[in-house]
Amino acid sequence: MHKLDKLSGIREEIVADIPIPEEIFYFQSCVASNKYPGIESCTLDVLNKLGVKPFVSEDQTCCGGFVTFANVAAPTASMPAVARNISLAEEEGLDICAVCNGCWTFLNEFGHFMNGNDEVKESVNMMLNMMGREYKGESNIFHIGAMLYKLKDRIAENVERPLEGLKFATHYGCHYLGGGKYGAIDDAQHPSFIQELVEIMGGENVDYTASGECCGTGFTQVINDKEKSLDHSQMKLESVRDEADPDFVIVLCPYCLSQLDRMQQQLDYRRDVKLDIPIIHITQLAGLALGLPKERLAFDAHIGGQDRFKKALNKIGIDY
Amino acid sequence: MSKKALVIGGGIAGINAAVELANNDKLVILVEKNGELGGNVNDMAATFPELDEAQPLLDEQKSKVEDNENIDIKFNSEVISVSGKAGDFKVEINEDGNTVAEEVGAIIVATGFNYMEPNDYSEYGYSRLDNVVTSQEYERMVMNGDIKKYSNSNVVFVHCVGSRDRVKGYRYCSKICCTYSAKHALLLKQEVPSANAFVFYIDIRALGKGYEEFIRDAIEDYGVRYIRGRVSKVINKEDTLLVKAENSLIGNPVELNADLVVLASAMEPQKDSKELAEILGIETDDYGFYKEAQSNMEPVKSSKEGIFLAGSCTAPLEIRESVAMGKAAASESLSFLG
Amino acid sequence: MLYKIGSDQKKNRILQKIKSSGNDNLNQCLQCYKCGGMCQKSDKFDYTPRQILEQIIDGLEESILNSRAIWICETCNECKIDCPVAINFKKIMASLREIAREEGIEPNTEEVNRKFVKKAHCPKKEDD
Amino acid sequence: MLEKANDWSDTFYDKWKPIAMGFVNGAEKCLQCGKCTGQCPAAAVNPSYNPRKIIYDLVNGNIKRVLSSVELWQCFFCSGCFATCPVDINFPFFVFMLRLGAMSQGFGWEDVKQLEKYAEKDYLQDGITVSPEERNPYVIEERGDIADIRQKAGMPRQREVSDEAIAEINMISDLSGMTNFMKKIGGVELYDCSKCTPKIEEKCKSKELPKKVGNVKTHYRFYNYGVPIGGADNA
Repeated sequence: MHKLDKLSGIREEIVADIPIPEEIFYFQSCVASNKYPGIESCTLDVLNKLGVKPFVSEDQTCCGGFVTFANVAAPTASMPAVARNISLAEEEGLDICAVCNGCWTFLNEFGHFMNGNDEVKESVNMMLNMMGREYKGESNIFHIGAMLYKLKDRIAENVERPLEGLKFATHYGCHYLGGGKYGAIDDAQHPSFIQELVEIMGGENVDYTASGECCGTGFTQVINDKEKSLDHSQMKLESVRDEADPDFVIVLCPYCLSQLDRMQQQLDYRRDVKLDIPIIHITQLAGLALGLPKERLAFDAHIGGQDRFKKALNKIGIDY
Repeated sequence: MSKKALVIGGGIAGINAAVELANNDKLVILVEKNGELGGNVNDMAATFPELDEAQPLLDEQKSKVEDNENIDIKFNSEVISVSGKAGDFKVEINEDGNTVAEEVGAIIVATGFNYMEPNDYSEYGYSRLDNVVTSQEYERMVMNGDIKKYSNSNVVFVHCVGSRDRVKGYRYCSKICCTYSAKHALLLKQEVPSANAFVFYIDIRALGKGYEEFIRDAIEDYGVRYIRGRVSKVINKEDTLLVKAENSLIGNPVELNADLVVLASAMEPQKDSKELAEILGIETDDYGFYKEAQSNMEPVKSSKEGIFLAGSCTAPLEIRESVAMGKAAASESLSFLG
Repeated sequence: MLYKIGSDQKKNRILQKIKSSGNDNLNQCLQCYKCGGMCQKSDKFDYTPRQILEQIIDGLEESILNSRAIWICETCNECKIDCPVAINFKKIMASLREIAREEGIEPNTEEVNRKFVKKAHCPKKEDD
Repeated sequence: MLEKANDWSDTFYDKWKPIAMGFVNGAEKCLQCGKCTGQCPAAAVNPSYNPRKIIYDLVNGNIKRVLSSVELWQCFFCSGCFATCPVDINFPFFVFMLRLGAMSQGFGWEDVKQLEKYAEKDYLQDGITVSPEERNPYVIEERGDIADIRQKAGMPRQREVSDEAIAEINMISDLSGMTNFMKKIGGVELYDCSKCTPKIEEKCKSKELPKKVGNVKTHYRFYNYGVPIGGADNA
């Protein structure tokens, strides 16, 4: 992989600041829970295996990012919702680990905004006090990708199912690297930390031209401007198919997963574009390497690339 | 008794200052941190707006210094400490590991500039992708004939890498990149006529005698394609590079397959310019360039009496202006040399 | 919309044709915007003269030949009089129209409806 | 299109900045270098979308053109422009706030209405924005029931959010005016694709946009930054 030989953009100082806690507040993602439950089960198992206890709260709701950026809610409505979710972790004295780029960037950015703006913080707390909560701004928010990178030594010790002979392509997703320009652990344009993790797990990396492109969801375009969203996904997926031909595409974000996965069926149906590309989340990648059973990996929920799934999983000895 | 003068930096400004002083029968100590005179001009293939070969011109300048008995050149040396006042400075110089003490009447600072290494510009892939080079490296490629292999290929020149950028670079304009990129494109067209040259610019700042005509000649006579828009991304695409930008004159994004991308990296102050400023006791601006006593009326005087500035240690400058400044600094310092 | 610049400028058909019809000073254009500012018709244009020129150089054939500007232009040639490098836009427009006619493109001078009407929202395949 | 001097109100941006609560800053720093548009995924697929031009119009005060444009609603929110901007303009936040501004002028409500059900039906009722039944990105056939897959993986059939939490976010919604807002645009269901038949489809395709969304009077939006290739058919 040419990228790894060259200058790496990983920001060591941010990685160094990530603690390795005994327990962490696992921030559940709506898409993961309701479309790809494998992400949820893998996150819990992987964190447990790596010695970090995930804390799950039923009081946690959606981060509110989708309705906010769909302009249904104004910042005045989403700020207290974010503060409420963060305050749940603060009550337990835990840091937050998000599995979704959207959750991460939304909690992070709005959290920072409130921390830097006392007036807003006060008015938000006035609202939260009415329901017996308080936002202090003490919990840090980490992305699961960053956590796994931090725990890479433990992953290396625990690999039970080396991913030998499998080719992996990556899609980092806009909202971790681009939106989180100052908080992400890697460079926005030439990221490499997933590649590093894949190498630790014994897999092979492949590259393609459109690796830095957006998945095509466009937050609301996928609902309001479907053709354009399809156009973009087609461009991206064709680049993956023609240039990389990977066994799996690793994504950081459940919504990117949903877009790239489900659009394959649409593209076949509407435009006769044949694609057979399994898309999996980074926690499922870790789950594969750490030897989770196939029920917990839950690839049944994935729609595109089923033939390839079968071939690839058989290669590493999973009867699928 | 007439005093010696100290010139720090043996680039094109320092050389001219030293020669000017020596011609006025003053003794000069020329401190050069490298083993060779010439500074950044050493890396240049040609000059603009007349495409003269740079090295013979430089050699001529160098020989003026080297053959001059009044000039004592100290290679591989640095100034460690300065005390005293104008007309009576006591200077300690580290020459090849030995400390030498000297008494001088005036000091001319001509430490020059440094080409920024655009490692932070990961979008351009510098030091990550092959065939992405800085302008400095490109000049060397011209000199040793490496560009000959780019026949029938597309070469892209990117303006403002590190300049006019608050986030990863500097806010100022590096002033000469517009013209030297045109020079690069012209050199390419002259050496390899079958190659296509594309220049991506924001606006063309050709502020010098003959510069505008020089750039227009590149466009009109040599067919260099100028596209208005800063390059957004350079991506690896199989064996070539894919350059993405906007053609803002039409308003559409544009893609271009390139075989070589040349980044016009910003001129930045020398890495140790602030340390030297502290040793000398002069002021710098926020970036690390030396501050003039008065930017319009006293362009060569530093904030401390008896210390003069020349060349692009004050701001990004072209050769012509560096030479002029070197001579001006020399003549201003004469009054302190008795 | 994204477009690509061809690697070989010589294959740029439209540029060759324009050049062969006696316009050899295209690349002298300074992109100074004077033509678009003074033209009495330019508020009706979809592309101002300088934009047409830029597109000719990049070979965006489809978009030029389908544009309305080439038909709306009154070929008064006032832009040539004011142009700092005397680009003969009358000639360029004439040859563009000729090329468009050869391609079978109908003159299109109607005001474009810029109103946004949302239609294709349906998830079903169009020809179902 | 020809612009007249009185289309421009130079002071708009200055007046608007404090209202925008610190979410938008620094547009006046824009160099018009075009780095944003060069990498923009939305500009690559939309003929006239151009973030650079939107910023230009905002700073120079041609706010009418920005707010009434379709292009404002074509942003993908990918933040690629923010990642690459040499002067650190967070353009997605501008779009977010500008869309709120456009809505206050009566533009774009149809789009928002389409998304409102995510807030009303999913977010406020279940506490989760994406429901298992959700078909967007639209899927022709699912493979297996999500609840079964969850059960096989040893998880509860459905992710539960406690009643207390749902009550709390409803309270936040009431207090912050979000509920009120949704009442305002409730009323007409614009496109119900689940009940679509060929006949309805035909009608739907030729149907113009409603004059009203809920209680809000709506206006047409326009292609203000260029004519779409192929005219309005390409809309």
